[in-house]
Amino acid sequence: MAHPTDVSTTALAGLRADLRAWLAVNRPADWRACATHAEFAASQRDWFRKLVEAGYAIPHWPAEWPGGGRSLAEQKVIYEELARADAPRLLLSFVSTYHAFATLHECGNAEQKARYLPGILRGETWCQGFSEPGAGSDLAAVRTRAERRGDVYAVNGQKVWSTMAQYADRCLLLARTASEGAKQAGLTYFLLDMTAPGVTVRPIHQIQGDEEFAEIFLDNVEIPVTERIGAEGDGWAVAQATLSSERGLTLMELGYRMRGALDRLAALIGETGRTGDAGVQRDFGALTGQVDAVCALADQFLDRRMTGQEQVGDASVVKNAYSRALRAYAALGVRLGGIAAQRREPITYGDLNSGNWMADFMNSYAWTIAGGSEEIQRNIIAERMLGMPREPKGWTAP
Amino acid sequence: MAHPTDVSTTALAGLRADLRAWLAVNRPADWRACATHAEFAASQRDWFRKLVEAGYAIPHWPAEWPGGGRSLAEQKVIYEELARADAPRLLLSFVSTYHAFATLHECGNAEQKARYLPGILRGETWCQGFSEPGAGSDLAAVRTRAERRGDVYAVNGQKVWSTMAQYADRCLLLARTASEGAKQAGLTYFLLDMTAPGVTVRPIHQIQGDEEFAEIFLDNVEIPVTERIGAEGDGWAVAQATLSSERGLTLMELGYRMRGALDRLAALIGETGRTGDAGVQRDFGALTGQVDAVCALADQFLDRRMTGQEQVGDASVVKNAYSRALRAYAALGVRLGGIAAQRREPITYGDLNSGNWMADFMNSYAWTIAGGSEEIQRNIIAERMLGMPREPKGWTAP
Amino acid sequence: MMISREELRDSARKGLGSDGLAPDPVASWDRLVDMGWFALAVPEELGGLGLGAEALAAVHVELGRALVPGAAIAQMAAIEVLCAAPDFADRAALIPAAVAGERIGLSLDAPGRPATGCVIDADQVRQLLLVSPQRIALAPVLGATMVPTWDETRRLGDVAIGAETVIAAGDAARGLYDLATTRVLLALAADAVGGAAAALAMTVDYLKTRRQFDRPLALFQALKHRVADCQIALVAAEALLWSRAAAPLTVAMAGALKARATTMFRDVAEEAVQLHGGIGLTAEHPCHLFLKRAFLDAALAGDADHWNAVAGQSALALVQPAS
Amino acid sequence: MMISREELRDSARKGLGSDGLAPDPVASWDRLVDMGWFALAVPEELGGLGLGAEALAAVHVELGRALVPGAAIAQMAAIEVLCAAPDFADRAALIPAAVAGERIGLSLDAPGRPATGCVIDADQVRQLLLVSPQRIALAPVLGATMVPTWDETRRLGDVAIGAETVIAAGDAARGLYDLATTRVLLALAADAVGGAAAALAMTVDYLKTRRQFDRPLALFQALKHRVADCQIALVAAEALLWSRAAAPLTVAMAGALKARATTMFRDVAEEAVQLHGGIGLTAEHPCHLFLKRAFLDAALAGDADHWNAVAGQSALALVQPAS
Repeated sequence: MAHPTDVSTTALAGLRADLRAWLAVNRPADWRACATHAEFAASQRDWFRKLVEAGYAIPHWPAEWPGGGRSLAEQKVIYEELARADAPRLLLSFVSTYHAFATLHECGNAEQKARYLPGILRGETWCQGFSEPGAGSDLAAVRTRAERRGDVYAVNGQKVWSTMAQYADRCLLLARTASEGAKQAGLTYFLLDMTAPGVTVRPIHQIQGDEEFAEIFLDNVEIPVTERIGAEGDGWAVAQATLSSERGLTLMELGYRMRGALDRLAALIGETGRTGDAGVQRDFGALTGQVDAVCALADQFLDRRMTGQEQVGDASVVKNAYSRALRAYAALGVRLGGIAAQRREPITYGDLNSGNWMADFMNSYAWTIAGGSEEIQRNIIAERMLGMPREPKGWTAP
Repeated sequence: MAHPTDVSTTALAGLRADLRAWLAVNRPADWRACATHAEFAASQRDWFRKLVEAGYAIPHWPAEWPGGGRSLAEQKVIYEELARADAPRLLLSFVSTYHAFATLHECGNAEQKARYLPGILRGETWCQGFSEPGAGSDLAAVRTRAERRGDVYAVNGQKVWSTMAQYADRCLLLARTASEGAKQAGLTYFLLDMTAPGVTVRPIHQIQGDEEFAEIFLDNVEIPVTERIGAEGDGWAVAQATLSSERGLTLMELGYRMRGALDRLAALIGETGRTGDAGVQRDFGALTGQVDAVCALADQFLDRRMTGQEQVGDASVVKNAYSRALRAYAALGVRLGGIAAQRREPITYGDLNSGNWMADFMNSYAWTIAGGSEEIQRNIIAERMLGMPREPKGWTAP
Repeated sequence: MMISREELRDSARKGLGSDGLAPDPVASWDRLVDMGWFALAVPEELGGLGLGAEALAAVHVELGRALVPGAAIAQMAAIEVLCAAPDFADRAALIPAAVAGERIGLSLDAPGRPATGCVIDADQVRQLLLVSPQRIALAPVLGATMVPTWDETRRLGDVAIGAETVIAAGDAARGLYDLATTRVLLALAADAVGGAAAALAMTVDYLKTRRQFDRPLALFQALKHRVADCQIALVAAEALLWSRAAAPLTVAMAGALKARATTMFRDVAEEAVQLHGGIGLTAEHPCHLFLKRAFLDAALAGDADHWNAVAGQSALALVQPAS
Repeated sequence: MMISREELRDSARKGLGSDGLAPDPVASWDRLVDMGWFALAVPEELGGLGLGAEALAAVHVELGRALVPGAAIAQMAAIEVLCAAPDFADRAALIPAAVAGERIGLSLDAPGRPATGCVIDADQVRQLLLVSPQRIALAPVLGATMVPTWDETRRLGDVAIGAETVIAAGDAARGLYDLATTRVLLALAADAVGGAAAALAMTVDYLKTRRQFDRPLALFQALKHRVADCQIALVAAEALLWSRAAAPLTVAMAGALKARATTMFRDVAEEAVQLHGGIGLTAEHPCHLFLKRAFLDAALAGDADHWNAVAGQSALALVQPAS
C-alpha cells in the first residue's frame, strides 16, 4: 500500500523528533481514567481526530492522502513513539484505517472508494462482520445468508466478536450467497450501513468487565447491490485482503508497551517487599528476557517484511510469542499481588498492561483466543513452516 | 491370582514386623556399588534367591506355592517395606514372577505349567518379546513371522526393548502366524528358549550408560509346537493376560522410593548453600507435594483394586503422574547440581533416584516412553476416562 | 467416619443439585443450615454429628463443584474451634446459634492480610473469631465495608470490631490455631478439587458438542491431550486430599496440599477458558466463575508461594545435610 | 559487518557440512583454523578480519548446529581479550599463534566453579587466561586432570598452573572481563540456538518418516503442537540473539540472553528425545548428543538461575518503587 521508499536515517530521526515533540504536548494524559466504555470510545474519537490533523493517523495510506505515503520504516517509528509516549492505542479507528481502507483500496470500485475513504478521515468508524457463533476460527463456515432481491440483498444472520461494533457507522460484512460447492466459493463481501433497519448491536459483556466486542444481529437487512465488493462469490478472496492489511506493526507496538510496563511489575515487587526474594528475582529476570525476545521478534518480523523476506507462519510465531508473554506478565502480577489483587478495581479501557492484574490476565485471553486461536496458530506453524502434513479434510467423527 | 482374603490388621502388622526384622539382617547393603550391568544381574539373582527362601518373592502366586497366597494388602505391605528398607528393586525376576507366571497360570496348559513354574522359583529368568523396531506403541503391528513346519514353527524377526533379555533363559514371544484379516487376529504366543540356535541378543547401549534393555534377533529359530500358548491366532488375547499381570504395586513401591529419595535433594540444597533461597524452598516444597500426591494416588489405585473399583484409565493416570514427578525430581537435582552435575559419575544400576542427577534425568525417559508412552496414556485418559471420541481408523496421510 | 464420603457427596448433590451453579447466597446458606452441615464437626455430646476432616472435605468438594457462595468454610472452622475450647463459657449459646446459621466470621492470621480485612460476607457477620498462634479471641462486629471482588461467588469486606474477649492463649491458642488453619486449608483444597472437577467436566462436554472444521473439537488430539493433562492433575490432587483428610495433619502438610490443589484448580480453570474459546470470554457463560473462584481460592489463607516455601523449609529441616 | 551473517553461515555449512554431527575433534579444530575463524574478531591492523559480535554469533550457531567439539568459544574470547589489551607486550606473539590454532584456555570467573576447573580440552591447553572483574592474568598450564563429562562433544578438565603474569587490573580489568564474559555468553547462546535448530529439524524429519497406527507420527495433532511450541521458542530466542549481537551489550543482558537460549535448547532437546521414542534412548542415535550438549551449555559460565537473578536485580535496580 504505502510505497516502501528508501527513507534515510536522518529523515527517520527527524520524524521521530517531530513526533516526540508533538506527543509531549498533545498526548492525552487522562485516557486511562475513562469510567465507561462509551467514554473511552469518545476519547478515542478525539485522539484520532488529533492524529489526523497532525498527519500521523494514516501513514500507511498512499501519498495523495494527507499524512499518507510513509514507508514501513516510518510507520515503525510512529508506532514506536506512540508506545514510548504511552499514548492511547488506536482501537476504535483500527478497523477503519487498516481493514476498511485495505479492502476498499484493493478491491473496491472507484465509486466505493470515493464514497467511503474520505469519511474514514472525518472519523467514520467501521467494524468487521466476519466471525459467527457457529464459525469461530473456521471462517469458511459463515452461515449468514444474503439473498438477492432485485437491487438489494436481504441479509439474515448473526455476527459475533466484532470489535467496538456498537460504536461503528459501517461494517465489513461477509455473508453466504450460495450453499453449493466449496464453502469458500459461496461467500460474498458487503459494505453494511449500521443504521439500516434490521441491524441490532448488542455489546458482549466480557469477563473482565469490558465491552470491547459486540454481537450484530441481522434481520432482513437490505443492502443495495452497489454496496457489494467484488462479484458474488468473491467474498473469500476479498476477506484475505482485509485480513492481511495489518501485519506486524501492532505486535511491535504492543511488545514495546509491554516492555515499558515491566516497570509496574518492578514497582509491585518493591511494594510487596520481595526485592530480595531470589525466586522472584529469577522469575522477573526471566520475564524481562521473554518480553525482550518478543520485541526482538516483532522487530525482526517487520524488518523481514520491509526487505520482502516474510515467510508463511512468521506472523503466527510473533503472535503466539506475544500472547504468551502477555499472559506471563499478568500472571506474575496476579501472583505477586496476592489477596490484594483479588479486589476488583475499575478496569482501564484499551490497555493490556494496566497493572490491574486480574483484569490484565483475563484480557490476555483476547490474544490467545481471538483472531485465530493459539491452537490454530500452532497448526499453521507445524504445517506451513515445518511442513508437517495436514489432517485430511474428510476426517470426521466416527 | 492371589485370593483376596480378609487379612486382619494384626496379621498385616505381624507380616510387616517380620519382614522388617528380616530385612534388617538380609538387605544387601552394597547393591548400588555394582560396576557393570552383569555384576548387577548377578546381585539380582542372589537377592531373588534370598527372597524365595524367606517366602517374600512370590506373594501373588497361589497358596500352593511356598510364599504364595498373600492378599493384595499383604503384597502392599511387602513392597512398602522393601522400599522403606531401600532394598534392591526386583528387576531381573520381574518378568518371570509376574508376566511369565500370569501367562502360564492363566493361559498355559498343565504340561507347560509343570515344566516352567518351578523353574522360576529356582531362578530361571524370562524376558518379554513383544516390542519391535517398527511397532513401538502399536503392538498389533508386530511383524516377526512364525511359520508352521511340521512339529515346529520357524521364526524370523527382531524384537527390541526387552528388559534384561541378555540375562534371560526364556522369552515370552509374540509373533505373526497370519497376515490376512484384522492385525490382532494373526498373532500367536510362544515360549522361546533363549539358547535355541538362531537367537542372538544384543544389549542396547542407553544414553545414560546402562544396558537395561536388549534387542533379540531371530534367524530361523525353531520353536516346538508344544511351546505355543493357546491356539494359533490367540496371541493378542494371551498378551493381554501378560500385560495385566502387574498393576499398581510397582508404582506404589516406586512412589515410596522417590519420597525417601527426596532426602538426597535436600542434602544437595544444603551442600550447595541454597537452604535460604526462597525460590529453591518453594520449588522443593512444591516437589514434595507432587511426590506425596503420586504416593497418595498409587495407594488409592491399589485400594480401589482391592475393593474392585478400578476403572479404565486409572493405571494411565498413576503412571503419568509418577513419570512426571520422576522427571521433576531429577530436573531439580540437575539444576541445583550446576556444573558439578555435568561431570559423569559411574551410574547406579537399578535405581531411578540415585542422586546421579543427569543419569536419573535420562533414566526417567524410560518411564515416559517405554511401556506405553505418555502420549498413548493421554489418549487412553481422554478417550476411555473422559469419553472423547477416538480418531477413526481410516485416518491416513493424504 | 460413620457417614461415608459417598453418602455425604450424594446428599450434597441432592441438596444442591437443583440450585444450579453459583446459587442464590441467602437460599444456599439456609440450605446448608437445613442439611445440618454446620453441625458436622460438632461432637455428639454437644448435639452434633461428630464427624471429622474427611466429612468436612467431602462437603466442601461439593460446595466447590456447585460454586456455592458464602462463608461456609469460615463458619465451620469457627464452630470447630469453639467446640475445642471447653473453658470458654459463652460457647454454650454460641455453638447452637452458629449451627443454626448465625454468622461468625473467622480471621485467620495469614500472610499479607490485616486481621480485620478480607472477611467473607463481612456485612452479615455478627462476631469475628480472631485466630493467631498466640491468641484466640472473639469480638463483636461493629460495621463492615464491603470491597468489590473478582470472584463473584464470595463477597469480601473489611470489618470494624469492638472489645475482644480472649478465648485462649499460650499452648492452648497454638492448638486451636493449628486446628482452625488445617481445617481452613483442607476445606479450600476441597473447594478447589470440586471446582476443578466441575470446570473440567463442563469443558469436556463443550468439546464434545462444539464442532469446527466439520468435526467435534473433542476429536482434535492436541485438545484431548490437554484435557488429559488436566485430568491427571485433578485426580492426583484429589488423591492427596483424601489421603490428607484421613490422617493427622500438620499445618505445613495442609499448606502444601492447599497450594497443590488450588494451583491445579487455577491451571484447569485457565485451560477451561482457553478451550471454550470465545464463549469462555463472555460473562454470560459460567466458565469465568470457575476462573475467578480458582484465583481467590489460591490467594485466600496464604498463597502457593507461602505454603510451598513452608513445605520446603519443613522438609529441609528434617534432613541433615550430607557430610 | 562486512561479511554478512548469511555468508558466514553458508561458508560454515560448506566447511562443516561433510563432517557430519559431532565430528572428529582434531580435524575440526584444524578446520576452524583453516577457515580463519580465530582471526574473525582480530582487528585488521593485527592481521584479522575485524568482525564483531554478529559474526561471532553466526559462527557459533553453526558450530552448535553441527555439534562441533572443542573449545572454540574460549579460544575466540581469549584472542579478543588479548586484542583489547594493547599494553600486554607478549600478545604480539600470542595472538598469531592462537589464530594459528595454538590453544589458550579461558577461565571465566563464574558461580560454582574454581578458577582452574572445568577448562575445555584442558589437556591440550598450553596457557590459561584467568579472567575476573578485578584482574586479568595469563599462566602456563603445568598439567591437567581430565574429568569424564556427560556431554560427549566437550571434554572438561582441571588444570594446574604456574606463575601468573598480570595483564590488567582495576578499570582495565573490568573492561576486559566484561568483554570476555559478554562474548562467551553470546557464543553459548548462539551454540544453543544452532543446536536447538538441528535437534528440532531432526525431530520433525523423524516424525514425518516414522509411522504408527498406519499413519506418520507427523499427522498426530498433539505432536504437531509440541513441535510448533519448540519452533516458537527457538525463533524467539534466535531473534533475541541477533538483536543482542547487533548492539552494545551489558553483562546482565548477555546473561539473560544466555539463560533464555540455553533453557530453550534444553526444552527442545528434551522434547526431541521424548518425540523420538525408544530410538531416542539409545546411544546409537545422535539425539542424546543434543540433550547432553544442551545441559552443558546451560551449566557453563553461570546457569539460568544465576543470570535470571542478575537480570531481575538489574531490572529492579532501574525502577523506583511507586509511591
